[in-house]
Amino acid sequence: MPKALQRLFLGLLLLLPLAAQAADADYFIAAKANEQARLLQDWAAQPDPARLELLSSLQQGRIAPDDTRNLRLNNRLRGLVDNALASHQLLSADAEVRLAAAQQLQKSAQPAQVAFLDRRFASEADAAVHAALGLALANLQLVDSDPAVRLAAVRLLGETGDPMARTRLQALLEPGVESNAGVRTAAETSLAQVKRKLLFGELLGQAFSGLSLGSILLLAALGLAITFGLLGVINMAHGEMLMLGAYATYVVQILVQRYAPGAIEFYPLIALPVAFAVSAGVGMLLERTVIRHLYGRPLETLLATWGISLILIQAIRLLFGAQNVEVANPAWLSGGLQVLPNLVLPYSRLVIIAFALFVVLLTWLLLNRTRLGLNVRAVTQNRNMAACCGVPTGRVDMLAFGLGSGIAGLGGVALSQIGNVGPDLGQSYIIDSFLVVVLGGVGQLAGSLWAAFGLGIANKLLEPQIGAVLGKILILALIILFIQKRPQGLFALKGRVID
Amino acid sequence: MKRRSLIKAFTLSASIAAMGLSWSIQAAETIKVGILHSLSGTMAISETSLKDMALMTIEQINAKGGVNGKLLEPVVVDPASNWPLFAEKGRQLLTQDKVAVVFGCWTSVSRKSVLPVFEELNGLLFYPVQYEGEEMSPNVFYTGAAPNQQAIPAVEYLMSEDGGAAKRYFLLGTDYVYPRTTNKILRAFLHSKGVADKDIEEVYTPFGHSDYQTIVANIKKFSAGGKTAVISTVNGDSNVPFYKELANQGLKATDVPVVAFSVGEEELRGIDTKPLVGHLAAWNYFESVDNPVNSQFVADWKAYAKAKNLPGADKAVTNDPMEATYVGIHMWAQAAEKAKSTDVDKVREALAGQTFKAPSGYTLTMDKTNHHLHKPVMIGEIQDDGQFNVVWETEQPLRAQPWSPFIPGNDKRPDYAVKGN
Amino acid sequence: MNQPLLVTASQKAGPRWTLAIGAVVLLVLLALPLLSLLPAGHSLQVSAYTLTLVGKILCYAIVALALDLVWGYAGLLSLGHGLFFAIGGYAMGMYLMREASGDGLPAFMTFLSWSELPWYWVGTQHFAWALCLVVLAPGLLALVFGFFAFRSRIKGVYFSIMTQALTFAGMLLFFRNETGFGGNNGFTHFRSILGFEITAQSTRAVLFLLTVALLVASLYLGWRLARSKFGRVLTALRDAENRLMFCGYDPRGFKLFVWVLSAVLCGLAGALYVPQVGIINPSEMSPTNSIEAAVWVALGGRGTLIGPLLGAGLVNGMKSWFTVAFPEYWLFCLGALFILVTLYLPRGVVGLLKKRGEQ
Amino acid sequence: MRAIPLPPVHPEFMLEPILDAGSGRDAIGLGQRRGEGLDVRHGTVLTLEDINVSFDGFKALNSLNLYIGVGELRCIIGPNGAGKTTLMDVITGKTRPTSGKAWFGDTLDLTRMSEVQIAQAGIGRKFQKPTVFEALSVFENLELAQKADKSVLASLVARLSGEQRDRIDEILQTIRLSGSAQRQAGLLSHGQKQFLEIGMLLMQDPQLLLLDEPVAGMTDAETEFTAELFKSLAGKHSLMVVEHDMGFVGSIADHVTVLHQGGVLAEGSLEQVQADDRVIEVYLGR
Repeated sequence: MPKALQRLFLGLLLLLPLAAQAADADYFIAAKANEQARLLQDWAAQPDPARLELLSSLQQGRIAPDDTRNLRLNNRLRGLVDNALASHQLLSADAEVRLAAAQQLQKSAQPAQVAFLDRRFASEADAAVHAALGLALANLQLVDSDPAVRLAAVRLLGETGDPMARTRLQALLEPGVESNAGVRTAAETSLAQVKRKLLFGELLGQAFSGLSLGSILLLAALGLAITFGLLGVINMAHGEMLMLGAYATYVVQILVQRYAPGAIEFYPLIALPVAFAVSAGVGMLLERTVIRHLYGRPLETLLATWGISLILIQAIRLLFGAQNVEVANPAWLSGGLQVLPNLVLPYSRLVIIAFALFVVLLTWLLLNRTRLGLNVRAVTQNRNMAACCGVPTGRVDMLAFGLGSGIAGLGGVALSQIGNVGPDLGQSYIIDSFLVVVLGGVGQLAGSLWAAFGLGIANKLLEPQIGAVLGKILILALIILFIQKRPQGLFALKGRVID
Repeated sequence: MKRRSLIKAFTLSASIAAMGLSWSIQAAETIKVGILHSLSGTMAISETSLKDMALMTIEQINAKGGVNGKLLEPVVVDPASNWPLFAEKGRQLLTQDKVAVVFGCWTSVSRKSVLPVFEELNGLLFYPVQYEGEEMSPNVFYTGAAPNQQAIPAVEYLMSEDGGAAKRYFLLGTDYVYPRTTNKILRAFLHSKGVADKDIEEVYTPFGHSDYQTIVANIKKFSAGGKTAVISTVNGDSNVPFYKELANQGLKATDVPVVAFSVGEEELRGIDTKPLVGHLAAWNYFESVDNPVNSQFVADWKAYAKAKNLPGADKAVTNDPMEATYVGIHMWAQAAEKAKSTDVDKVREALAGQTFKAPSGYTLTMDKTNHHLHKPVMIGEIQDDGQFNVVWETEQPLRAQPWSPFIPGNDKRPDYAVKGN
Repeated sequence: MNQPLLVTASQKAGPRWTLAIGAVVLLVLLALPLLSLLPAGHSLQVSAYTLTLVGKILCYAIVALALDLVWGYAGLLSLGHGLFFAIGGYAMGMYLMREASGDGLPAFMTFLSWSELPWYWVGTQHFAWALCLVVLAPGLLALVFGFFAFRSRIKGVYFSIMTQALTFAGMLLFFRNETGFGGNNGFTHFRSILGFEITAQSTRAVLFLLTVALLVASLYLGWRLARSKFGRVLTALRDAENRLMFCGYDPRGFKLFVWVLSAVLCGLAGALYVPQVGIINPSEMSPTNSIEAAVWVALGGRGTLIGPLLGAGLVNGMKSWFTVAFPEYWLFCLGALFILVTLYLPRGVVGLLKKRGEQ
Repeated sequence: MRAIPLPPVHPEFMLEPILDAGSGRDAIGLGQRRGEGLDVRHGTVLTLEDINVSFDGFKALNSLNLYIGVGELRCIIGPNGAGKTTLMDVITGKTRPTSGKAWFGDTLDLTRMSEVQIAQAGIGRKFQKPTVFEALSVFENLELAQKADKSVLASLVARLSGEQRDRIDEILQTIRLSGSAQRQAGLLSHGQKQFLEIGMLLMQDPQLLLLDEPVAGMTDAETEFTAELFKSLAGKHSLMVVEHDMGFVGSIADHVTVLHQGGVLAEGSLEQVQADDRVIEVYLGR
């Protein structure tokens, strides 16, 4: 269909607002991909409130809200739908909708939309939307024929910390692009400004990823700090306790889906006690059947628990299959918080950091403020004496081991939200967990805390410089050297060595 | 060392079928075929389904009377994802069990491990997985894609208006030979299309890498410089954390599409697909392809999975390497019929130019000289049900170029199989 | 496998039949390669498959013995011996790759556009230098790691964890393609060794004989060490390091010596393993492999010389059988083995046999 | 390398310099230091001055001063937690003092020496819990303790000379274990292990012996025998014995030091010490 005809057709449609929507939809569906794209671009340049419903449906992959047929769009068309929809939403009465639309347009607006944006910019009353529209416009005005408009646009872009602004300004500064000297200097200043802001965002981002990695290490290592630090048991099956926790989450998810679909958003919260109970139960069972016989023979526990870990892995493989299982993030754990234009903090990671700290606090309270904690500490320090004082050492051992395993189960719930859930899940965490515990000082919660965050941040600082692998190796070498200086770890109690 | 053959209803007794010389003990003689896929260890996730697919195909062929009037007897061994063990088990299949042909291997390293054994003993291996090329052994038939049958068309699509007209390319891969070679070829190809080095970023992560925060931040930074596409050769388990991070940091498929070469239906089975929707994959076959051959193929497989009570049978899916296994076994059977023998040299000769109507909806041809299949290329968009929506495909099957013209020195390579390359 | 039987026999002046069995085992091992040279189809012919399988297990037996020297005698449980084994293998592999590629670069390098060999490949085309590397590379690594570890008195489980982390780091490093060792693929497709075709039966036979010789030599070495004052100091070190220190012995030197010796033995075993199985790649360094080696030793009986050999043979034999018969249950079996041995067989199979003998 | 028997030294000679043949040898030099070579011209074999040890704020030793003369037999007593074992740890180099001086003889600064160097210089220690090499035979235990070149290389090629064998036999007789020479040390009774450990100390032929509760778990007869043994050793060696058993202390000691809260509370003969009010207060409470 020739373009002129199409325009005419569109014009006619505009004259018939009532019929427009249905006709648009039919026309859109009938069109080929290329025509659909052109159509969307035209709609974006000349928005019509009547088309709003169609565009929102298109964004959902439907033709109309009540039409359940799936519409197959490709990425390019989806992008254009987003843009056209934003254009239409600028006509909304709701200032928040307009703001979101303006922000979308900052990314996606096309030169053909300048005239429309200009009109909206002039008539916009809300200050925030006005500013956002100004930026969206500025992006397009960099190529305006009027130097004064360009200068204003360049200055405005300098105020943002948007990575796209940097690219646009850089393009402007390419030799032969900008002829006006005043605009060039302004662009240079703006560019420096933008770069500074971006650097700040990047550094914050690195720090955050370090904290996030640290919190994951912490959750993985915390249970180990208890079983290894307090009981002296080298639990190589610790990783499998994490894995059990993650699988418990999976099972809970399925059960909730089947029996209480309404609560599906909160299944991770339901999974927490279940995962704790499953891991702790398995842990206590192992303690009573195997580990109990091996106290005081750490190397033997190491081998026996390795055997246990093999059995657990294979058992899970037979039960659930070798394939990874699907653990979905609920909506409140998807997406992220936009802090700066180049810094998004994913909700799942924020929640995990908070959760890790919460678990540490809980553990600390449990060990220092409860009868069980007192018993555990007593048994750790002098088993015979504790037994004489009437502390049931066997039971305490069992409970302490269960506690360590249960905490690993909690860690498993967290891990299921950011990575794979498969039979080998635990294997990838076991070495790191041991390093955290050794580095932090055995038996020291605070030590584990610092060691985990320290390792996480060090890892993330090194990764951009020398790559993930060399970074990891370098950190390992540093740990070995560090242990030269402080063989007992960061936070060891000094004291008479008992031999 | 007693092998364990999975003797199904159709095999009656153990018998030794040596090439040319065989004697029957009790009943009809069979032709032994070896299946060399890891059933334990890290690769079991992917390879177990290929073993089952091979068994199903063999069962179907036997139901139609076998090959040259003899039934096929599968000999299954487990190399346990242990590369030296592949060579050992390969040797066992060829010398102890005296199989006529072997279907197996997934990773390149496992293929490289058995290759000397097959060349030494003049065995025959069918390799069903897409790989980096740079190999053409007379003892191997490659039924998966070479780079020009997967990677290059995918990039051509990304460059097109429909694919988003990407200007910048972020090549992300797991650090092993397939991604490195593929990316090397892609870089040369991108150069030939006028993409400058500053618009190409190449990053590798170790196996099992699970923390993609830094890399996604880098992709974001890179994509601010212009319309960007990510070409992912990230392997296996690392995909989930990668896509999750991508989605959580707000990179959508409409902004930065990711096209993956190692993500198929089987991989999507264990994944929350929400964050992946809209991202792309390039293969030579998708389960969602709509044609009668494929419908039959998928239905057969689901029925087989249910009948054998395979784990996860209720969610059984087919994928590209499974189709390649299926095609490979049928091609071998046809060639053996044509040669009226299972002798390796005769079958090899008969395989050249062999055709087969494949589930992908095309009639595939085994090339006359280069031991690779002519294959169609399809680009699929991931949907939330774990299937792919085919958004683009080639008009006809492409001939494989195992020696990529984009790698210097390959122009001197012969276009036929020679030992020891 | 006959030397340790001689040892136990001489120690206990026990039954003569153990002596006889030992001699028979050695004879069989020596006969295997000769039988493999018989023409194909001969009823006594030993296939290349059997020969490489046994050869592989013998290499593992040497690793087990080496591990036992540090664990059984000196009480240092290393979970990183796979690293030394693999490094020895890589050193030999470098030579084999050079031999296969002639004057050019090894295939995997041209493939990834390396224009010249990295410095650490210099001289690897000479067999003699490769042999030196086989000894030096694992030896020096063990020396440096051991020096730091023993200096800060890392022992017990800390030592185990550190060695495990070490081999894990090694694995990550060798997986990188930039490291220049072929990444995940490692080295394969060897052609010849010292000009002899690597797939020739005679080459296989010679390699097998060399493995038997190394095993016997390591046994002899272990036997001499165990009977020297050095061996007694090691045992003392294992049981009461403080006492030993207050007796005026510096434990560091003793530990370092046996640690490096053990690493070198592993390296040699690795060097013999690679040409026989035809591939070396970083998965040999995976922590799992090293832990499995510990169970060979534990099952056989640590602190004895024959135990590790028995253990390596038993576990690998079982593995070969199980992975064919019940692939799904092999891990259960291996796991149960770990648990049962530590709970009920602290002295391993040898301990069990001895007890039987004493009754 | 047999010990050269020295004439018994009596307390009245304590302050007189003892000249010996080995004094020209550099005491801080490498190799095997011989007890005879120790420079003890001032008559004290051990000098501890103003020693402080603190563990995370807890003062285990607090400005402790202690002098032990050549050939002296000194008993250290004190309630639990008084710092007795920490004191031994400081002397043997296991614990570094936070501050203070520790000299062995006149020239060897213990705070700068490693445990091994200290042991080689001639200080032997017996642990509170008898510690012997359980997997080795009694004979081998003594053999390892014997004065000899204790380097790695030497032990690889070491062979026992007839003379060394005689010496081991001699000690075996002294500690009454001749009959059990080939028994595994782990199979000995508690008391026998105590004796074996003392025997190992004797094989080392140290200048100064530190003995932590040597008669714990011994029968009366064994205790009596030990007392005699120690008395016969005094003079030839210096001994520092930590003990709770007052009877035993009374039977051997001519000089007793009472430790309390990381410092020296009283010093003198047993009678003097027992008469001291502060000691009574510490032991019996108010």
